[in-house]
Amino acid sequence: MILSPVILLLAALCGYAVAAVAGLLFMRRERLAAAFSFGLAAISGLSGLLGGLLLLAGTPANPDGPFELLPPLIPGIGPLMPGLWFTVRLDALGAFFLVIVSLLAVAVSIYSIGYAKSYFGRKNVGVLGAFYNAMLLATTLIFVADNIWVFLIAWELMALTAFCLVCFEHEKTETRKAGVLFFIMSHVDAGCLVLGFLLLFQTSGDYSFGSLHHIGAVMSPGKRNAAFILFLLGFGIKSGVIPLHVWLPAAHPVAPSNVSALMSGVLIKAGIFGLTRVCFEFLGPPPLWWGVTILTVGTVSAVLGVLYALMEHDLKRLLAYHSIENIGIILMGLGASLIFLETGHSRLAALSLIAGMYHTLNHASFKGLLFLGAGAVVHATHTRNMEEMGGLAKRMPETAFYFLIGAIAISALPPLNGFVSEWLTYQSLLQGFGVTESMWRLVFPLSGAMLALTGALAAACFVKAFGITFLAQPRSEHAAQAVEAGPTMRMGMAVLTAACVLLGLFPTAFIRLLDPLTQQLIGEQISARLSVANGLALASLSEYPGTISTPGMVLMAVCLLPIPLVLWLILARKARTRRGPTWACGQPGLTPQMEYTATGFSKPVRMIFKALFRPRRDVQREYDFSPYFATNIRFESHIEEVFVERLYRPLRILILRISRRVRALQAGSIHAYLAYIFVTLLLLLLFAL
Amino acid sequence: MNPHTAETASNLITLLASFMLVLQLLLAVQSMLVTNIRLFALQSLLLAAIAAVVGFAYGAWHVYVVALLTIVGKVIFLPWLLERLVRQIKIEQEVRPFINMPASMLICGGLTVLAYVVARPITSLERLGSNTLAVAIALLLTGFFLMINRRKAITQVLALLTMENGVMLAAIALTTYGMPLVVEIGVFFDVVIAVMVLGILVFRIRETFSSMDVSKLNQLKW
Amino acid sequence: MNFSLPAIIAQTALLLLLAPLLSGLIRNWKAKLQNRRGPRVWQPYFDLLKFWRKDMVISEHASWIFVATPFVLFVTALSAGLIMPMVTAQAPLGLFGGVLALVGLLALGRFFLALGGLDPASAFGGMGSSREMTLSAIAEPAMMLAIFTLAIAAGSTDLSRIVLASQGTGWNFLDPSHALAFTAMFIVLLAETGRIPVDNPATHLELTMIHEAMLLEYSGRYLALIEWGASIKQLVLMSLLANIFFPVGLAAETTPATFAMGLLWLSAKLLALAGAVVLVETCNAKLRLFRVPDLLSAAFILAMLALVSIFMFK
Amino acid sequence: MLLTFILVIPLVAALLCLVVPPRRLVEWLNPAAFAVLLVLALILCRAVIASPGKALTEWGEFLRADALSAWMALLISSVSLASSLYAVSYFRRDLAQAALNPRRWRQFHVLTPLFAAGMFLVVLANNLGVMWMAVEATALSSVLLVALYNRKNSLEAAWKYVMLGSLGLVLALFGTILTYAAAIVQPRPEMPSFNWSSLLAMAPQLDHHLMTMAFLFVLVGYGTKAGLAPMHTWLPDAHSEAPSPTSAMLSGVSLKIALYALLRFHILTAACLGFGLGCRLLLCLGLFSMLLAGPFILMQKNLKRMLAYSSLEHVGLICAAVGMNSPLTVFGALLHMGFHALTKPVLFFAAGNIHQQYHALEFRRIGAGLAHTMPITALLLGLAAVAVCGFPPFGLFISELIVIAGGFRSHQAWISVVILATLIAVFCGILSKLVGMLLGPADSRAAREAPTVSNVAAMSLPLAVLLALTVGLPDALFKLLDQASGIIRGTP
Repeated sequence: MILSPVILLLAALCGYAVAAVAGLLFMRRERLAAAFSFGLAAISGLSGLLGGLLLLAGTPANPDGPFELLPPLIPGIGPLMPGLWFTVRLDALGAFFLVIVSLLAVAVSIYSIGYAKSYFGRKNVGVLGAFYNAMLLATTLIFVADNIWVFLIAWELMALTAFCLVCFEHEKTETRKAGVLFFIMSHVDAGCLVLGFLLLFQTSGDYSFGSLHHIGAVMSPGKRNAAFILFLLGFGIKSGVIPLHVWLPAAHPVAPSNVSALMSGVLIKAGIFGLTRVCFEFLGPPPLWWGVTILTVGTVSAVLGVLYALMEHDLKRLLAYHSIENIGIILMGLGASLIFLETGHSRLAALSLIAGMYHTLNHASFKGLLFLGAGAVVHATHTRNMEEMGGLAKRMPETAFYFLIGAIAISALPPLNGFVSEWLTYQSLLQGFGVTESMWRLVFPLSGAMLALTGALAAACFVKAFGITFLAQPRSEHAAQAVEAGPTMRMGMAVLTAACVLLGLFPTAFIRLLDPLTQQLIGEQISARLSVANGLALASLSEYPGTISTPGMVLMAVCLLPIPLVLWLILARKARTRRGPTWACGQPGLTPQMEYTATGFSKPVRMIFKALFRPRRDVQREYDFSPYFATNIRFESHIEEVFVERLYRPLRILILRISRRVRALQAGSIHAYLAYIFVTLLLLLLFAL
Repeated sequence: MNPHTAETASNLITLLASFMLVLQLLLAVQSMLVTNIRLFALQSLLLAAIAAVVGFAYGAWHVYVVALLTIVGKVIFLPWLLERLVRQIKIEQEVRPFINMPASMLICGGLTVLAYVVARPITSLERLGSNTLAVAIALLLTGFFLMINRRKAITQVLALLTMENGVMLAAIALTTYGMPLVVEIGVFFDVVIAVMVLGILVFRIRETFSSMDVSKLNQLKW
Repeated sequence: MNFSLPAIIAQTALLLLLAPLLSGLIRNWKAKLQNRRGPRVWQPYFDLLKFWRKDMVISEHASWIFVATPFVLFVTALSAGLIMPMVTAQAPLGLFGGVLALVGLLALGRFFLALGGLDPASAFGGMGSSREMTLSAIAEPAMMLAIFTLAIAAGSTDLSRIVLASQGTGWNFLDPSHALAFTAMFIVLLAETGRIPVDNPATHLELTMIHEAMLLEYSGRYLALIEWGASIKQLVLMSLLANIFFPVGLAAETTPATFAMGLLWLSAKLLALAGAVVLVETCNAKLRLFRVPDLLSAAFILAMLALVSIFMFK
Repeated sequence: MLLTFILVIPLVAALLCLVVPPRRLVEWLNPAAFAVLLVLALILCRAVIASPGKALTEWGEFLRADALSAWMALLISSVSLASSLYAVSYFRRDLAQAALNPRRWRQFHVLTPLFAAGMFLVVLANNLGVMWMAVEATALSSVLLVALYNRKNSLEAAWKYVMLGSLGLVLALFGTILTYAAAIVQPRPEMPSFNWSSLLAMAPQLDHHLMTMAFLFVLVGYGTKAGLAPMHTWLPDAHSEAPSPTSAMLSGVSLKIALYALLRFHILTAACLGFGLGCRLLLCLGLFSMLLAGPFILMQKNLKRMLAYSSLEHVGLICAAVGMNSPLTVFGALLHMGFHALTKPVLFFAAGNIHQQYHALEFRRIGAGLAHTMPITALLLGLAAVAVCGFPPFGLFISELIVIAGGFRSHQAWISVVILATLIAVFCGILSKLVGMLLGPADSRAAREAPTVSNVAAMSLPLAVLLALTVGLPDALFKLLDQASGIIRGTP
């Protein structure tokens, strides 16, 4: 069968490579470069998507094992010098994440064809296309890597290309600062991964992932826990877990919007992919405290992520913080799954793994959609500050609709996909209570409660985001003259909206695709148990399963809708409707300044969680003769970013102070230099002899 | 080589080596540049004498060649070169060193004791002259300390040359016939060229920096 | 899971008709307690009829969301009612969702109502939706923990399963976890339906109203739909509370006989619950906005205790 | 006759440069000579691979080339070729800007081949005394090159370089003599030859005590020339004040030549006393150099000094890797020598271009927006910086990872952790400085650069070769490095 998944995967990889080269070749002619590089990226994304789906739907990738991409760099001779092979293998976990990255690649590439027009004449679009495709290539390679080398090389390439993309508009100092912070933290997490993988390599003696399978079982507990902590740190930084998240809200807003959509949809998922592959495949049977750590870290990230998101009035920073929240939710699923593995409930482990993985797919689609929507809005209003937007729903109706769908999905409201994956997470947390006798089982309901708090706060945050950005009156000149996004941009958003709706309405179909994944990682296939009433409803695993059926809800809504319409015909036929001014306590003319602002909207939450935010506001009043008649008032309020102020800034100051002190060694006098050598010689003579 | 001549030769060598050490200590104390150069010339003469004695004791002709080269190079040519340089630059007085005289004398003494301690397990290997290796190491270490202590470029070069004398002494003392001739000659010419290069540099520094105080050369930091 | 059409129609009709009666009853009793004559019990029906027939004024700044909100609110409230066992243990559309789906549907309605409040660009709407969303967010963890207590006791989130499970254990109200969970849920009920300690339903004073502020711009048939939806939501929540914690009189199958019997029991329980609400409303004054989170965190602690008591006192 | 040709050609080139008057011809003499030398070095490598375990010798064991010296010869010729190619355009612009008078220009063109000849002699000499003389020759020729510009700073740098260098060499000479003395101790009919190969053959019979003391002196002596930690203080001054082609050769390969000499003695002492002492000392000095380079790069204000400290860090890495003494780490160290020799010159060439364009090397005075004013140099500097920080598309990532993996494999995990930490610290320093310089808005007053063919070729060829080697390491090179690491670990 020529359309075997591996052929499609290779087609996708070559497609990205050719697109990258094309982007560079046609650098001079912008229009051609944009069309060719992003168009080809969309096509290769499609082939990757097809390949992944084919494998998940059942056709085996290639039974004969890893596929050699390039000739081996260093031929292995003997046990002392293991070879460096560039091999690639498509397994179920890799295929699922390949589906995620390809789905986003298709949608974002279509969007980028239109979005790149904003850079014509200003920036070099060919370079944007080239790095865009290079990042896709690197990310896809990560998911299908078969040995430590290809994984680490792809990981570092992804960080490098993402840095170049984040620094695309490097004229602004804010962009450069964010780019440097991003690159340093990515390199630190790559360092942690190197140490983690080499700890495994120390026991296995060979680089290939095949030899690392369940290597944790034979390793000493101390080394195994050290490897776990290193992997948690490394993948935690990349996925933006709370204490290590500082680069995410800095890098996303400054990157071009199609890049931030791709980064939040795919780059962060590489962290999740890595954590899953390592915890489930390499480190062997996990002790209880691993699962509990991941669960608690996930819960903390979710709650703090959404709380910080509520305080933001920069649209893309708000979405970036929401990525942290959703990563927290995914980690809750993974953590619960690890705990169930330890207590031996493999079917429940499969359920929570499916919850985590399904939320990864959902988050990729609705977060990508929201970033694309935000990109269209920022492109139209030339600002990221929500306080200067408003009234865009009437000027950009389609973008507003797509953004609304994304907002509903991310706030986990029925009938869309966010609700389904959060429902699955709730079910797995619920069943977790009866699993162990130890006090740890209290962690499950508590994280369930925190998940509820996160969901509700997310709803509040997206009422603010959607309401302030799209509804009411435009608050600035740019917002008033905003114009609808281009056709390709809208098409890109439409693809992701369709994905959100389909993932929401037909969960059982997609969960069946996750069977090979759970079979590979846990050895259980439970999608048959989960789908009830021939695939219309989704059930949980207990003997009296709680069920939800999103298509049922839509059907119910459609059947109930005629009631108000009929009443309208009967009772209100003669009533007329009139467009009048909004009620302003009888005063004529409501100006945009009187509208509710984003800062105002989040004021109650800021007051309630004062301890966390430590809000500071200063008001300067200028007046001529009496302070009671101010000529103008300047109001400024900001919250303290605890982690940056308390953890990262003091660390940086400490390092610089130490290096300034060490610098005094080279103070210019030749006598001091001679003295250093003299002392070394004496020490050696005295001690080494 | 009958035992009698061996006896006198080794005594003679030990005597000359100890004189070299004394000259070194004098150099450490002396602050006049020209006298320093002459002290160095004298020390090189003693080294040539030791080489001659070794040559005579073993009847090896190539050691004579080494002695001759030392005399021509280090006793005549280099001191002349350095004095010409000193006259051109017209500086006589050595600026006050970092560590005052008594303290540096004490340190040189300590270094000599250290050299003796270091060289003790190896003295059994020497053929002629007891613990000339210790003297060689002492010359090396005190020359090193002298280099650190002095501010004038010329004195630093002289300190370097005394260290090189120490090395040559070790070569003659330890190896029965000294090193193969090719190596001896090569080393000798390298030292001469090195001094000439140092001279060129000192001259250029004198032109641009107007003073030869090396401690002023500290613009390149960090 | 049999979908008996008559049961669905009956429950829909019940929801539509009973809801205004309940809010009218509560308003009447509150007036009586404050020894005022107060509006008659049928007043909400006449209000709704009046609103249906009146002309409508829509703000010029409003977009299509302002128009869609009433329909979404009404439909979500109704569908939340349908997936809940009201009269008998068999919820008509139980398959479509459990307790989490019910909470989700109500949240969807609130989401659109908040957007509807923001749309006409008036400060009151914005203030109302901001406060509504914040308070409901704070109330959410307490409600979820209470639901978790029940679901763990029953082993599933399916409402009819929860009702049947708690029926079996005899007079279970004395079981501490149920009692604590009920108090927590009662406080959350007050917050969700905008009753006195959290929000004053009767007032139109701009600075104090939360729920009413969002409806300020609505008029005519849209206001009717929203008022009706709000009262249906109140009925749904109160009957949820009643049926789960006092599952008396809920027969296993729905036959006309059991339907009638169940109706009687339901109305009795609702009256008792409405009495409790009226009592709370008259005895308390409205809390300051930033004191409400303390009340709701008290509810959270209660729910937490309920949860812990499941295995502590077993 | 191959080895003699390798030595003679640079001397002939030096002579021709001295004598031939037309400047156009002299410019291209050096590149031509070094191109021929590169070909000869390749032939030498092929010959060494052909006969594994047996070294090529000429003039009766006077000149000897085994796998290790063949690899070093290859490095010397490639770096010298690149820097002489770059020197063509560099000095044309210098002459145009009257920064250099024709006499000094000719002095450069004479001294560079002498410098290279010295390095070749170090690598090919079998006699330890001759090796010392060759290192002395390279030191003297490079001093005059460093002092080429006769500015205050370059003279100061040259003075420090020559004083510390000569001091180091005196100590190294003393160490060499002690090694020779250790060979003479046994009563032996004829005089033992001073050749490294014969000394290695009779290594176990050498006097242990003398050998330890010899190794200490050699370690401090050649360590100073190789710029290992406490003795490195001359390195940033010399490499930043020298003209860019010279600092490329200094940083690229002359540090490694001194390290090569140190390795020869390390092999001898290991054969005599076992690997304990030598490895521990090399490891300590290597790690200390890496740890010391970090803070200096983090606080650095001058571009070329930052590159010099980065060389210090890479030499430290190579030295520590050899000190760890496991098959993977030694192989990684040799591979790292090659890749670093290809990358560092490009960085210095870019620094040279920037220096000639902005007449300043401090980041503050260069300002930002280099990508707009000097697009080609900025691109190549960016690529080379990415390579030197150890990022995948280029080979340094692979050699560094092999070293760290070797550390884990030989149960010296904590050393690998320290190495990785310093690599990351240095990366952070270099990244923040270069981003500040390369990116950012273009300042209008700086003129755009006018790149010449030789300039761009000199900068892009090494990177292209590096990329080619990373993607497909030729099997012959793998065998050569395997043999060389066998020699270092004493298991040919």
